[in-house]
Amino acid sequence: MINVGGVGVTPVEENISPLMLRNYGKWDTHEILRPGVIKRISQTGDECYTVRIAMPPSRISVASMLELCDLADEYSGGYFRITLRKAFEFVDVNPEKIDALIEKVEAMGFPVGGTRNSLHNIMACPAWLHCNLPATDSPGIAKALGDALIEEFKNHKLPSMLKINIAACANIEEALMGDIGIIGVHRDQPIILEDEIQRCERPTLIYICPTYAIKPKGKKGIVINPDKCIHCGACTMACEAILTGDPELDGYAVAVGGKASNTGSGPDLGSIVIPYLPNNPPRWDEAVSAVIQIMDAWRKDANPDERMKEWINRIGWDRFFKKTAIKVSIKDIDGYLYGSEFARSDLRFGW
Amino acid sequence: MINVGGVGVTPVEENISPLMLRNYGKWDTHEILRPGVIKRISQTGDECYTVRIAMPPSRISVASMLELCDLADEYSGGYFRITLRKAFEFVDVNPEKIDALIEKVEAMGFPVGGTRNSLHNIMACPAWLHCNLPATDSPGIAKALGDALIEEFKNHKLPSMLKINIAACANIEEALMGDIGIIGVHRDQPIILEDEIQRCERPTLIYICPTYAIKPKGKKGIVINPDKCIHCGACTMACEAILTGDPELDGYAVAVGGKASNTGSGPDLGSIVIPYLPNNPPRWDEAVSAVIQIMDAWRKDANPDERMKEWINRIGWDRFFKKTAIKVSIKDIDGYLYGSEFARSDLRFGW
Amino acid sequence: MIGGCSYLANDYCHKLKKLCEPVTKGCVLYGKVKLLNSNEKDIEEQVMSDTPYMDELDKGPWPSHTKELKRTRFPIMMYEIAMKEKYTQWGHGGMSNVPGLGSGAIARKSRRPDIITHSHLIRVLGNPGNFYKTSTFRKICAIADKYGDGSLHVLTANSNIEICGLMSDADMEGVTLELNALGYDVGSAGDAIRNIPDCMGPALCEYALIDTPRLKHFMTTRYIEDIQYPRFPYKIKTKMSDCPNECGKALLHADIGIIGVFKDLPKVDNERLRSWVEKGGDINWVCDHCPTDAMLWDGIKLEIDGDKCFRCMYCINRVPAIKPGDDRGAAITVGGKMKGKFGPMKGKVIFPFITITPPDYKDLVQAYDKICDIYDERGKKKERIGDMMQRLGFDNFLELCGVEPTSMNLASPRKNTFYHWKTEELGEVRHD
Amino acid sequence: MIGGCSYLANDYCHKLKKLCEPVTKGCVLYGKVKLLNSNEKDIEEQVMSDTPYMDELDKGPWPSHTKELKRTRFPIMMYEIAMKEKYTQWGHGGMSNVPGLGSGAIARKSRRPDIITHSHLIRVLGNPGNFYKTSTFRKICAIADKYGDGSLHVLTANSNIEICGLMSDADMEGVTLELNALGYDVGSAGDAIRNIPDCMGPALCEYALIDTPRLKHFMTTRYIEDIQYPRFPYKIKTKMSDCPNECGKALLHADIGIIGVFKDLPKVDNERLRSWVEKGGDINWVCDHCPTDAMLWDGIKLEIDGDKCFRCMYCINRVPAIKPGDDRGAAITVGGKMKGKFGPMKGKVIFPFITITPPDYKDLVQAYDKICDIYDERGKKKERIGDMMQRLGFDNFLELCGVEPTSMNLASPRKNTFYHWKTEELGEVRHD
Ligand code: SRM
Ligand code: SRM
Ligand code: SRM
Ligand code: SRM
Ligand code: SF4
Ligand code: SF4
Ligand code: SF4
Ligand code: SF4
Ligand code: SF4
Ligand code: SF4
Ligand code: SF4
Ligand code: SF4
Repeated sequence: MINVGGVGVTPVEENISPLMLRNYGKWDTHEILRPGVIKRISQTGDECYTVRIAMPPSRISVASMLELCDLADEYSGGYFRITLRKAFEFVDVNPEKIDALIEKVEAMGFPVGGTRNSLHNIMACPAWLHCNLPATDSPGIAKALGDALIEEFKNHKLPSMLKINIAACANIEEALMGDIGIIGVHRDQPIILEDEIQRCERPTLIYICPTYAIKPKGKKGIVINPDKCIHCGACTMACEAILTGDPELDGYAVAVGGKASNTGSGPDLGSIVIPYLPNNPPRWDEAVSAVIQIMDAWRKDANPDERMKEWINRIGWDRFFKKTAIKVSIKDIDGYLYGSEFARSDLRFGW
Repeated sequence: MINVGGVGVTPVEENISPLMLRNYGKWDTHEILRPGVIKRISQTGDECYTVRIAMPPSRISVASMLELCDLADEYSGGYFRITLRKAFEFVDVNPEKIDALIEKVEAMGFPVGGTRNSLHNIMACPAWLHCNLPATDSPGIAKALGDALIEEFKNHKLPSMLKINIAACANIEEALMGDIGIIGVHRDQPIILEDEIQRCERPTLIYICPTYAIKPKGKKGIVINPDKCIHCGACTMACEAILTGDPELDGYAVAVGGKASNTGSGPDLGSIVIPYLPNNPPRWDEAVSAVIQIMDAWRKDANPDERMKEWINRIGWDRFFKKTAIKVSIKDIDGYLYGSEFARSDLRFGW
Repeated sequence: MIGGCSYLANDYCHKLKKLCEPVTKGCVLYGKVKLLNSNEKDIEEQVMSDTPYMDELDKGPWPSHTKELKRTRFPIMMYEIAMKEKYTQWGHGGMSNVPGLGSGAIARKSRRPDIITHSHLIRVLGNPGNFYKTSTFRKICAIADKYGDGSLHVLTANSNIEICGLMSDADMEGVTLELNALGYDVGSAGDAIRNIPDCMGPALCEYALIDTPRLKHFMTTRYIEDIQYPRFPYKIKTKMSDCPNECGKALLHADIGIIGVFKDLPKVDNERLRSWVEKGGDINWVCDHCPTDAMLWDGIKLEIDGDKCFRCMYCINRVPAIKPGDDRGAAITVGGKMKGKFGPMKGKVIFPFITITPPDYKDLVQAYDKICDIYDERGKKKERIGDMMQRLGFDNFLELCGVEPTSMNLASPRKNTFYHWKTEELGEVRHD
Repeated sequence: MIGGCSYLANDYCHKLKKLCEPVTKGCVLYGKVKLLNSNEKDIEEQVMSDTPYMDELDKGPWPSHTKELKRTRFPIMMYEIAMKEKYTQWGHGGMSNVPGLGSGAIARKSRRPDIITHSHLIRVLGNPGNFYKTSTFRKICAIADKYGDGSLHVLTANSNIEICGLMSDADMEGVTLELNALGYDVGSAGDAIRNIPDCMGPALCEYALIDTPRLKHFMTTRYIEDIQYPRFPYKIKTKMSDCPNECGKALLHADIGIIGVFKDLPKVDNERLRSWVEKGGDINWVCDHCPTDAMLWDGIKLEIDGDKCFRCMYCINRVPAIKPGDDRGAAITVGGKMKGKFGPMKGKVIFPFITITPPDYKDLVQAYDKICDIYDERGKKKERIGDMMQRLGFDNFLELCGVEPTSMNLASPRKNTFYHWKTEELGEVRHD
């Protein structure tokens, strides 16, 4: 038995600069000098500069990481971190060399930006890069969106932060926690490979289907009731002999208004305003135009400091659909859950 | 076959005064001259005065109604109406005789008041007067509350209107639509009269029970699973051989914040803040003190024009329970419906 | 429980005689004599006429239902003992019919046949706007006194008058015939369309938008059969309010709500507003309290931002110079109710705006009939419309109503992607 | 589907040779030669090295994952064909274990064995606060290059590094041993406690309340077995944020959320505030935007009304002179997740405030273990904690956690009286 594991993680003290260690827990205030560059000032007077860059969706090469390490050695004493939105930050950057660092890293193809009221780093799951469950391709959409909205990443020109999260199937909630979210949507019936189905644990399959769409068939097989299947993919995860996804039918939904923080009207999951758009790689025009359509309506009408959720909260859903010119569809109505709290119970209409 | 019915209702024109008919649809504005007395002014300049009095809970004698008719003949040309809160209004009262009318009707035991920011007429269902389903006695509670809060009915001293609705069992929603509501609560297991149960339609019983607590027993009987029964009384309504109610266990819950109008934060059902108080006729001290406890906290802390729902909306439930000194109980949490939207999903605590 | 003596129409005296001195309605000594000890084990009560609980509630400034009952032939001991034992003395009741009709009465058995065996009541359909004149109401009182126990329920929560204490089919038939002669009618009990209450509307109110009193007359006339001959899985309560102030509380607890709304903006008479402000009207307070910050007062005139206002009625309620818009109609809401599988539910907006066009009210009738038909076809026995809608799914119910959903059917869009795709939505499907 | 050839570890070349020129990872001509026509009916593509779709995404100012892949041994045709056919070319994957451990890897089969038969990845537990230094990270890169295909996932949504393109148990064992030597570890896959991400906390942030980086180190050390040997009905994701700004999004989507909170009021340094205002700080704007109107600035000093403030962080975020209170601890939330029977669910507040007391964190550990134990005993197979809580009822779950409910467990009290009364709540029951 080889003994592996049981090691855990290295203490934070080992991975931060001496200046940061000296000022651990003493940070007092911060300024955002320019998009992507944050200056933090400690009670001791010490200052710590970070420079944030966008990262390629989902996968990066060892080669590029080593090049970034070279820059970190030269400009931030070898210290860097990865943000909770998968962006790369040089940490404790030598203040005099900030411009030089920015020039070099942008030349390598890593734009600097993504702080406060800008477009922040776009989060994308692996999808077609390495997963069998996607109904769309998160990295492709992230890249297409990034290219189209690069100026928003590099400037503080938006009413508030714009966080876009992309998940290629209903597994990850990220997309319901972004100001704008994109969620892969399967519309096909899962296909059962009849010869291999016996290898799967039938009781588990029947049990995990949230709508009891899976019924036993014969000794070892199953059948899926098309009227009950909600394409959640749980069965495909539990059994190799069930495949989901169809090139013509797959696509994605667009959600708005997810928010985790407790300011304003507090945290909540986003709401899905476009139930389905077709996949159109490599430039994903439908996704790009939908995001721009929503972003522009928000940018034009929101008050300063008003995130997507707060804007919608103030103007109400009647005005949201009117201002974004998005058509309401029967699919916006929740037929799955105890949907009554999604139906309208007041007469406060925004004609 | 005697032919009855098919008559319908008399047109409104037959039951309103000539002045009201002349000004039908032309009313322009109104003033509340004093609690209970409303002056309405028409575009034609005509004026119509109404005087509103509280009514005895649920039942009134023909004798008293005839005496009120006498007053209506003398002071409002024989015209009167009953409000949507079961209060009696003299309509198109001769303005010079208003004081005389008020003096006489109050002498008969009918206080004048219940408009705008006062305690309005208290609504009560028949309960012990004529029903088999009550878990408490709405008329008795209404009378006890009315006596205790008479000054609030006769004056405009509250931040906004105070509407109290009482239903002696979960049938009527009124209690969830009052600023303060009282709802009868059965806590006993329904009793099955074994010898008479066969007369009931078993399939209906099994079907109507919302929690499938009723199972067949033997050829014709049924059995109720105590772990599933939620005391809704549906079975007792459908079958004479099932009785609900127990003198020691019955009581009532107290709800707050029901609102039908679209102003402020719009309409919503109230929330139940006290799950159970014991029955204590004839003066119902627990009900009176609970209502006063809630009313006083509201009165002290609400802004002008702020109804119970809007007040709670502004201060939040943490502060509501603190200011009213009502103890939160496990029963406040919804174990029946898809309760997750009643659980707290933010960190905005009002310590 | 108390004595199993079942209800024996009309000859209860003989049956009771052996139990106790007659203390019930029809007897001349009613209320005058004590109940002598009888062989029912649980009637310990010796001194019958002593009603301590009721006497306590006779006192106090609020109008007293116990004082009222003592002016009638109501079997007051039923209420006295209820308070003493903290338990209703009335037995099973249920919607029942007036002879010749399918609805209109509540039959009520007593658990204390020694006091009274039963006591029925009849529901008299309330007048439009609940306006009455003494000339006709005196006649209703006379009928109530003649046939009933001399007590009335004025009004019920669904705006009916209940004539109480009827003892026999003959009583009920007599009441109905005399009421019909007066132009009044009965109904609204059982699994029927119930009486359709409305607010006072244009008869007295400046905010009225669709004239619910006249609409009540129209609807009652058109649906009188469904009001008097139950045919639905469960009752249908229809309620009306003439404006979104909702004095009729239609959306909250009606199976079908009809509420006056206006589509355009509130109308501002700036001249009148200036004089109102001069006389001390606090326009700034109102502007501050508009829920959507839609009101902009610059000292001379008030502008309402059409991009923000959602017609909540607040400024109209507070400022005489602001009136509702003229583009008026009704919103139709469905599903309000308290009980059943899904518990208390508010009504949901099905039609945000339909026209209200007397005399035929075509739009309204079409919508109303469609909802009733769907309920008739798909509602299960004893399942209210709200529970049926929840069972079918709000999306499917809208489709059945032929409604193309708009944002006004939504409180907020859904938060899960668990769609159910119908084959026709998928176009041609490629399965290799 | 495409070609049924199943996964044959390590000898795919021979198997494939007959299908096509070797274009897969281990071959020297990799990426240099065209895929000759092969007998697989559906590989119409003639010019193999031509990757039009990927080439398109190489362009543009946003960092390009396709450019990155072309710098690795990643089987780029898997992605090219996916884009061409709008369908993933990867096959079934699942949480699997690193040899000797119960967790730590994702095994991934390919649907195109002609390109590559499989490609596994290993999850490396991320550093506290996600801080790295180049000296150690270069070694991780070396390991990734030596065993994997030279591509990394930096970082996953749950703050792990994924070393990708591992082909065999030997690869995975080698990676793990070399990582362990470096002080790094693997895990966080399968039905285990997953890696516990945190925000940068006191290392860089002025708002930090409980020091999540040190807490992550403690938790990972204490629960390393549960991270590496799955034992729960389904995965447990624990996420931490050092303050209610919630950069870690713990409440929203963690099975168990640990979030720094403070109980007292924000601290105001009025002197510093005055100078901030003098330098143009817009304190009136901030006061207007406090969600509870709790801030009163009279030109000289700011007072925060303790009866209104609910610690939302807004004023602290906007005004350097306002700091979080000192009475600090953590809120514990449970039940955030996306899928399952009840669909997407936010976490619910179970413990509004527990103390965070290094070094043993007694309160936190007690609460955390209790929740895990309840889940272990009562969770069904493949049922997330959120769905279990919904199935048991939030009220029962609180009781199981030994929590005496307060208003802070409530979004709002219930709206129905459908209580379930336990016998012990009823005292002695009288049934006559
Ligand atoms: C670096 C990072 C933490 C980490 O450990 O990685 C971070 C860092 C900071 N956050 Fe954050 N937040 C980070 C992810 C988040 C997230 C999660 C996410 O975006 O997916 C949230 C929740 C977003 C949401 O509500 O859905 C988040 C909500 C906030 C807020 C609350 C904003 C609001 O709604 O009012 C603040 C306060 C503020 O902005 O004034 C904040 C404030 C800050 C400050 C200013 C704190 C400080 O003084 O250092 C930091 C710089 C902000 C900036 O980027 O402009 N941070 N912050 C994360 C950077 C992600 C990125 O690349 O952009
Ligand atoms: C890499 C990552 C996406 C990313 O963009 O970073 C990811 C990738 C996968 N997730 Fe995930 N999940 C990742 C974060 C998430 C998150 C968000 C988070 O952790 O913050 C969620 C939502 C929260 C949650 O867990 O519910 C998430 C919910 C799922 C689920 C849904 C679980 C359920 O409740 O049904 C599955 C299916 C499963 O676990 O059985 C899943 C399964 C998977 C699998 C293993 C697909 C599979 O079952 O074959 C994916 C592997 C892709 C691959 O082969 O490269 N992944 N997954 C993230 C790795 C996290 C980690 O390091 O542990
Ligand atoms: C007479 C009556 C209508 C009827 O057909 O019987 C009526 C009459 C008026 N209502 Fe009402 N409302 C009547 C029941 C209601 C109800 C139902 C109830 O109380 O059960 C409501 C819904 C209450 C709720 O929201 O839960 C109701 C919500 C309103 C509102 C909205 C108040 C608000 O929340 O902003 C207004 C507007 C206002 O008060 O300024 C209003 C305004 C008025 C006005 C001022 C309308 C007018 O100009 O004539 C009338 C006198 C108000 C007063 O009593 O001070 N009326 N009104 C009802 C009297 C009941 C009573 O005896 O007090
Ligand atoms: C008199 C009245 C109470 C009042 O204070 O005015 C009343 C009295 C009774 N209601 Fe009601 N309900 C009355 C308004 C209501 C309301 C409120 C309303 O109409 O505005 C509701 C809530 C709305 C609704 O209908 O859901 C209401 C919901 C019920 C229910 C629950 C129905 C359900 O969904 O399960 C029942 C049980 C039934 O109908 O089977 C019920 C049954 C009864 C019965 C017949 C009890 C029975 O089944 O034996 C009561 C007769 C008492 C008696 O014998 O004197 N009553 N009942 C009201 C007469 C209304 C009318 O004239 O038609
Ligand atoms: S979100 Fe879905 S498609 Fe994306 S990596 Fe996770 S499981 Fe795969
Ligand atoms: S995709 Fe989801 S709903 Fe459909 S059968 Fe599989 S598990 Fe059931
Ligand atoms: S609410 Fe209940 S107790 Fe009151 S009258 Fe209606 S059915 Fe009877
Ligand atoms: S009271 Fe209600 S829950 Fe209990 S058995 Fe009867 S119908 Fe079922
Ligand atoms: S609902 Fe509107 S129109 Fe009807 S009485 Fe009330 S305020 Fe007047
Ligand atoms: S109707 Fe309501 S929303 Fe519109 S302006 Fe008046 S107060 Fe504001
Ligand atoms: S969660 Fe709070 S403490 Fe942590 S990084 Fe964000 S703002 Fe700073
Ligand atoms: S923490 Fe939030 S609620 Fe409290 S004073 Fe500051 S902004 Fe207002």
